[in-house]
Amino acid sequence: MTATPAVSVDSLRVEFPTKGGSFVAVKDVRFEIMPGEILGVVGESGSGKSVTSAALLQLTKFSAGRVVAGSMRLVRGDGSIVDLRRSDERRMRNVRGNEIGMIFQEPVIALNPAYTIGWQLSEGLRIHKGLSGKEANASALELLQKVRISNPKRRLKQYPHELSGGMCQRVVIAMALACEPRVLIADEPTTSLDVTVQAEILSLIALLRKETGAAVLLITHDMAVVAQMADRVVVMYRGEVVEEGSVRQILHHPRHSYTRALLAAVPKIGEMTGTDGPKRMKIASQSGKEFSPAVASEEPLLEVRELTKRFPVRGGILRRVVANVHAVECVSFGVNRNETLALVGESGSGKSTVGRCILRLEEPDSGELTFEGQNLLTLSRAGMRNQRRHMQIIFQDPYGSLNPQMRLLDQVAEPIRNYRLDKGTAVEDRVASLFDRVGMPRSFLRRYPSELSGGQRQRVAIARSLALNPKFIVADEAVSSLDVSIQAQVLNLMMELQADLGLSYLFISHDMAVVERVSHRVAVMYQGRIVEIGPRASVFGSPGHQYTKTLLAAVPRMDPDVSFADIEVQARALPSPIRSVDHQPSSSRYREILPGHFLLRNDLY
Amino acid sequence: MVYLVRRTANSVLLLLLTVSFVFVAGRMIGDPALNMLGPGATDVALEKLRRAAGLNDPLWQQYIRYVANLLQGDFGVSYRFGFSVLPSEDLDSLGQPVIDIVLERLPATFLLAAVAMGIAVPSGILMGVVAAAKPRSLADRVVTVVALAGVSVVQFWLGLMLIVFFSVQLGWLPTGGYGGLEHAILPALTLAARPIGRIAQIARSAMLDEMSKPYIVTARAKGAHEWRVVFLHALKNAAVPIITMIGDELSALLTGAILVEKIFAWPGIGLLIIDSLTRSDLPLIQASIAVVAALVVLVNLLVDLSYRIVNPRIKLGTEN
Amino acid sequence: MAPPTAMPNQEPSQFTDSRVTSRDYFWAMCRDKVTLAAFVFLALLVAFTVGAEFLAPHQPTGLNLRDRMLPPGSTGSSGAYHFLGTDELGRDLFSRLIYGARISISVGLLGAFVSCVVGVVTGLTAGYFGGLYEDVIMRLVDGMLSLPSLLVALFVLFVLGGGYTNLILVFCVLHWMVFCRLSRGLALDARSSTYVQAAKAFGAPSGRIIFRHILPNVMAPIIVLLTLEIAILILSEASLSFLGFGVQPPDPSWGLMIADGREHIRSAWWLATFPGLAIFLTALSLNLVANWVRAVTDPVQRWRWFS
Amino acid sequence: QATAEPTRGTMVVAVNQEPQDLAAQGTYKEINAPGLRNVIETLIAVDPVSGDFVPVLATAWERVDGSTLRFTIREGVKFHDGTDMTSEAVAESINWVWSTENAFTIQEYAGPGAITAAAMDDSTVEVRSSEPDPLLEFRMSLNGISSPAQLAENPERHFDTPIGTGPYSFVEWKQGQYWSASFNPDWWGMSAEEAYGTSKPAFSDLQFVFRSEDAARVAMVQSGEAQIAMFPSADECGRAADADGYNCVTGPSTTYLYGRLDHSLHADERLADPRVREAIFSAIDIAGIVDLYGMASVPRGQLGPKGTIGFNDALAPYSYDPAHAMELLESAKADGIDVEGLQIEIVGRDTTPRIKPIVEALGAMLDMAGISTDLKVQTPAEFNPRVRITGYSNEPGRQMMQVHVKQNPSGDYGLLLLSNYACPNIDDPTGPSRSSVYCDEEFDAKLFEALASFGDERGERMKELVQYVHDRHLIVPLALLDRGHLVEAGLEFTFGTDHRIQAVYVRPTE
Ligand SMILES: Nc1ncnc2c1ncn2[C@@H]1O[C@H](COP(=O)(O)OP(=O)(O)OP(=O)(O)O)[C@@H](O)[C@H]1O
Ligand SMILES: Nc1ncnc2c1ncn2[C@@H]1O[C@H](COP(=O)(O)OP(=O)(O)OP(=O)(O)O)[C@@H](O)[C@H]1O
Ligand SMILES: [Mg+2]
Ligand SMILES: [Mg+2]
Repeated sequence: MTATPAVSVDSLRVEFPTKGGSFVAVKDVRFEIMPGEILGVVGESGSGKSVTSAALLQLTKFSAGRVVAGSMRLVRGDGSIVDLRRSDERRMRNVRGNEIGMIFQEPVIALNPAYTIGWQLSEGLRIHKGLSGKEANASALELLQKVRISNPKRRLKQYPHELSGGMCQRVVIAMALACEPRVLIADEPTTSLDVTVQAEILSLIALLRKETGAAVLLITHDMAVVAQMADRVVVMYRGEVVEEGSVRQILHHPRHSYTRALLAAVPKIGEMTGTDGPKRMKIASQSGKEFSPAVASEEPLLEVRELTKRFPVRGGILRRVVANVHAVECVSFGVNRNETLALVGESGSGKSTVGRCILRLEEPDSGELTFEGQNLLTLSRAGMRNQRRHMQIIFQDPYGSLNPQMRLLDQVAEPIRNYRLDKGTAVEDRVASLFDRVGMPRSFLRRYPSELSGGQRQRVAIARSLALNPKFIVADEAVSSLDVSIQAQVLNLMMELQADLGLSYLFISHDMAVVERVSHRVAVMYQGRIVEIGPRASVFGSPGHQYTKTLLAAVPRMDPDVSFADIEVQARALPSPIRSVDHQPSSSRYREILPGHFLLRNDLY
Repeated sequence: MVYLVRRTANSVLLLLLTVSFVFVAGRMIGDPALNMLGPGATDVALEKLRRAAGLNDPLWQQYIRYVANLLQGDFGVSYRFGFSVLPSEDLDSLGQPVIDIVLERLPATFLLAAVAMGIAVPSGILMGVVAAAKPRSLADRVVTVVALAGVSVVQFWLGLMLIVFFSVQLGWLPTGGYGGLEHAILPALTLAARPIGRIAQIARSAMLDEMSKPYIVTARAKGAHEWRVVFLHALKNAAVPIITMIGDELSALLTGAILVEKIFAWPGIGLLIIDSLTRSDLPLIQASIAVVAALVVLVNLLVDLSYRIVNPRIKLGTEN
Repeated sequence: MAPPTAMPNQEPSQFTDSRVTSRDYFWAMCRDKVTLAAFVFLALLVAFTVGAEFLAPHQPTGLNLRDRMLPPGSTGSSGAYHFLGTDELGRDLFSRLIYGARISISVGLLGAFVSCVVGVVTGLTAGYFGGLYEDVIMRLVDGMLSLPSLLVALFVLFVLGGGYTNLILVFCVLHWMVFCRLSRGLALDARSSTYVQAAKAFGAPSGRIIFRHILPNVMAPIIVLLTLEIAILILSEASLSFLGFGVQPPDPSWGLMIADGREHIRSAWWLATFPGLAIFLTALSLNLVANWVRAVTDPVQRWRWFS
Repeated sequence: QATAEPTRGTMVVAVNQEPQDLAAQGTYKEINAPGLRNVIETLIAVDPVSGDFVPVLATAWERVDGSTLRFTIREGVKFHDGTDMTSEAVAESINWVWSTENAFTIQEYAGPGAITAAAMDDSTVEVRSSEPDPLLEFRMSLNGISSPAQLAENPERHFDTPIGTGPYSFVEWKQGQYWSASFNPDWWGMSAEEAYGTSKPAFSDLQFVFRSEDAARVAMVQSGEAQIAMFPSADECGRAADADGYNCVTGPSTTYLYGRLDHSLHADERLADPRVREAIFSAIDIAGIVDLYGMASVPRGQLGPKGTIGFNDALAPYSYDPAHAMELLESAKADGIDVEGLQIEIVGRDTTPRIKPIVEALGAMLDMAGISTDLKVQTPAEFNPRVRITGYSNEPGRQMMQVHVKQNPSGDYGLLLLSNYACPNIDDPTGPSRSSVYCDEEFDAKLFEALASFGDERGERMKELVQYVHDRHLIVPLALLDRGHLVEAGLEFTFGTDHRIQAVYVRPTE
């Protein structure tokens, strides 16, 4: 390569002071980015990706981080070089936003809630280019048009909370582009967004790279995103670069064992084409004994009929209900014994609400819930409490779902004690065997949740749900917040338990690749309704509904030959599930397009 | 607008309850006439006052009459004058309307509150911001301890010490009384100690919260100067708790200046309340407590309204 | 495929030692000199308060008219040494301060503690159950909070008469709402938290959820508030006693001692100065401790304390 | 006489409380409205130095009989509102102040009969009491003469806008702050030979500033904000000797401090035992209490100053003898009286100056003699009802010692004996003896004889009664209070036992 890199980093080492001495977050990291190139940085959580990018702008010092070794250099268009490690604060301020732009992970909170979009967009211009208010405003408008946001003029006067996540991300991108930087750092720009929105944003970044010729550092933990976006890839593990190479080379011929394990643990959409049942994840783990995933039976366990749940929106003098959030609208489905039904759909489509209504953690407005022939909705409080022995729930958040102030032993034992299933030491024995079951060492019984990793916590949460020997478990995004490797382990555990204990799952997820891997049947939710439901192979193989198609198309693939830049997407406002009080929705009507594969006939788009 | 109406309606109800409480409780402390006139009072005098003030009627009648008058803005007249000489046996024509007495004291109270807040708000915010800019630095520690000291000091004690030092030893400032700005300085300083501490504390913690938020990193990544990050980006977001605290402290100033007003003989509402309590002048007690409560309600309302200005997410009238 | 050596089954051990033990708290406190001083002061205060009979060099009441208003460090006529001098009845000021601590601190402690219990129970249940019950409680709380509290206290004490018990009673009536509002907010947050949802799902009864699951998790802010309230009540007691509505002589409450000493502020400065300092230091220490507890229990800030 | 204009500006006086009102009747008692006599004058007054009556608005007066006084009114005197002070005006003003219908607090000093006045001619006014009244002159030195025109036109202004004849005319009353008056160039005293006071008014304006904090009043003089500060503490008064800018002047007052122990009526019966009472009284170190007040306060054996009709030279304060007290208690105990069970409630009113240390000291003294106590300082609202017959009859078995401060300016023991020791009538809770806790027929009989007598005979009878009550240990007189004022250096201030602040008695020293 003859061209000079826009940024070059060598032997970078960043440390944080902690109670046990310095914690080395990044060590010996080196990479270069050419102008116009996208360098993907992957690695699991905590591997030092964000710290590296923050160090480039000397932002680590604001959180007590110190760059203790290495060099970071920015090469300007005219060939002059800025030493990013040793420059003083004044020099750095000129670099930040001006020569290096940054796009952040969570767009909604990366924007200042107290100022208008226009103000924030033009701030960089006012600082660096000395533009007056008017000129800056005009440029801000231009920028918004550049990121293809709808209604850009109005947006200028709006506040961040009035915009959807996708729109906020576009604003953040516009902000980063404001001063036409030579280098763009995008730190997990789409992690918190729905896949459809993610596709829009990524295609936008790819497009803008082409237009501006900026060097892009794209940080992500999603291998598929890297595959479709990056030219070259850096793999980080525990603060170190373990592998670097072109995207094809990394995907097809990974050299480092970690990279290989990472690639193996990622469920790849489309992999399962042609199979029916779930399939265990391809990882080798100590606890993972061989098993074959369960085959669903035909015996119905749970029957949900026309479930509806609305949340009132109050306002006015008397806090009267002025509108309703139609969170769940006329949803019907069934789950058989030993079966996994996946519920997919984008954020806010009502997936969690369905799950919670089934356990009556939320009271449904109408509908019918039949569990083992028992009508749940007519049960008294006590009756329902009894039923919950057979139905359990695992939550997304492994940090929040355990009580931080209780020992693990007590937490897992609590359901047993609540239902007086056992007494005295028998309880402890039972908890210990549950720990064995989920692959947790017994020595952890007396620990507190804060001493556990995310994966371990999720195991404990699963152990707790198993304590009552349930027949049915709602897994609400149970693996979404875990790293892929851990995620694979937990998924395997769940499938193994299903095979061994004959459990049924309602598996709520937005990750289509995971869903493809674990489910027997799939239901797609959109705006509170199930728009499509059927056997997994059938839904993935021949999606019938427009929304399902969009969803599947938006899922990033492990294929460097498909580029996001090829997809032209226009930002669309999320359809709101808030309706006026007198809105009378029609009931859902379905059409069977394939055996057991139903499609919603109501028009929602 | 609708929100304002609702708030006002709530407030009026609250005020009415307060006043009723004071009315009923006030009548439980034995014979108001005797309390008023003292043990030397003759029977004739006592009976005259009772008759004129309607104290012989059943309590519920007195109460209804009181509330009915109140709704017309009539708080009654002070027992203070005219209780012993009632040619027409008509207290109303002789006594001074209590509301006039109370309103006459308002400017003094306002002046004091304004000077005290004028000292406390800028210095408190500045201290808090400086401390939050460099957590655990020397400046932060100093600010923290000074702020806590302001909160912990015994107000009336501080007032006495200030008088001894500034008025007596140095002779720089008057010892008390009402007059120009120089009269207000010592009492205002005494009163400002606590709000300075409180505002500095809340500003510090609110700023610390805000400074750890992602949008701060965004601002820095844009190349904004640190003062811009602190004063433009963070401070505006930290404003809601700070304004709440300012409102709380302002209410406390309007009501809690009793001790300071007493020590500095500052003729505000606090001093009036103490005087009317010692004189057992029930109508005056009722009116002053009502006016003070109304002021507090007003301050709360202003605070609510100002939220909207600093925080676009807060919309009046909608919950959450 | 061979098991990748680089990928362990469980995550790195950085999680295991991030838990803060009581030892860490102890050391963090020792490193912070100011807070340490506050703790030591409060500990001494408690020791003196509890053991006043043994630790006070003299009787707090009684009189010795020959030794009136001796300055600090004098020796009285009977050879008794008066560390902080004597008051106008010749009583040892230091001993009176120690006994006075009993009154001032017990008013603060009892008032704050009872308000705390009442407020936390109502607040947690209101926040957890919601509905009409919550509405009623919160209306009450909002209403009472917007009352000028010192003024109402003054008025109520004027009606009921001052004194130790009435003082505590009034404090409870006027201060439970702060605890209620705080714990209701905490309960609201906790109610929607996943661990509470989970507890509900595996059949824990409401009482258990509120007091076994929620309460321990919201203890830190409540303790902080409790500490602050104790300081506030000690200061309020002083103010009310100063105005003559507080405790009655000869109980030597600190506020009363300042009130009595202020006549002699120039001739016998120690009479008002030492009780003033005692209140100040106590309130300051409580505030410092509250501040510290808040800082070390705040997940965002705490790394600063343990680094 | 040349009219001398005042040479000084404003005299600021820091007074300890805001007046309840500024009505003419208030001139009787300095404590009600300090300084009011600068505006409203009386017919006659007590000379602060000699203690004799001196002419003010009356140029001469004579006793017609036991119940009548005849005054010759000074001519050419005008009220501040410009109206003439005629004899009708004087009579009307007297009738207004003393009217039982009006029931002013001055009734505390009412004699045995109702007082009325009538104009005899242009310059003569006759004041008559419905019963023979040896103290009628004294009473006439109490009531102020104010403009009847004001009473006719705006009676409500009578309370906050005094219109008198004095050397200063009222200007304004800023509630909560001060009241002020300015020099009245038309004052009759400017041209009268025998006008009271030590000089012509030296100040052009007067301002009475209300400062209830003792320390604040003192500070005002120290910092030069005020020329006079009322009632500093003894320490401050002592320190003034070493101070540059101001002095402390003190003098005896008619105010005495006493403790009254519940007796026979409704009281715990143990308190009727003479040994118990004597024990309690002997346990009190009166000299020690006096020391707490400081200045030149003196221990007392009786409730009035020397010179009072009935003053008994033979009476010494009760002697302090704790050993004797314990002996007495032992002997009472031997007779089966439950001495240990006694618990004397010592109660003071919080408006009384320095009441807290006094109550505490009394409590400690009784404690040392082995008598247990319960100390209280109460607000007037609590305290006042308890010291009236209706109040304490509600608390049977009471063991209260009320600690009080009272003035006895009348120069006669009659009123005092009547109100403190005569048997109260429970059915008449407003009678003159409404706050007495003692009932003794023998005493009452003697008292009413004494009250009806005049001259030396009256003195002798009273003396005997004073001795009588002293021997029965009913009330323990503690001190006759000496009070002081801080005065700016360069000013000389003369005042009598009533401690009135009159500008004409404040003179710049040359
Ligand atoms: N301010 C800080 N103080 C102490 N340690 C920190 C700080 N910031 C980051 N670290 C540590 O540095 C390591 C790298 O963190 P970094 O944020 O770069 O991870 P990441 O790869 O971006 O992870 P993720 O995918 O979760 O965003 C982590 O172990 C983290 O705990
Ligand atoms: N307690 C509640 N009160 C009011 N609205 C609610 C409540 N819970 C959920 N909603 C609304 O109901 C809708 C569906 O929410 P739900 O949590 O079921 O979505 P989801 O599909 O689980 O989304 P995600 O993928 O983000 O978890 C959303 O619009 C949400 O805002
Ligand atoms: Mg990161
Ligand atoms: Mg969800």
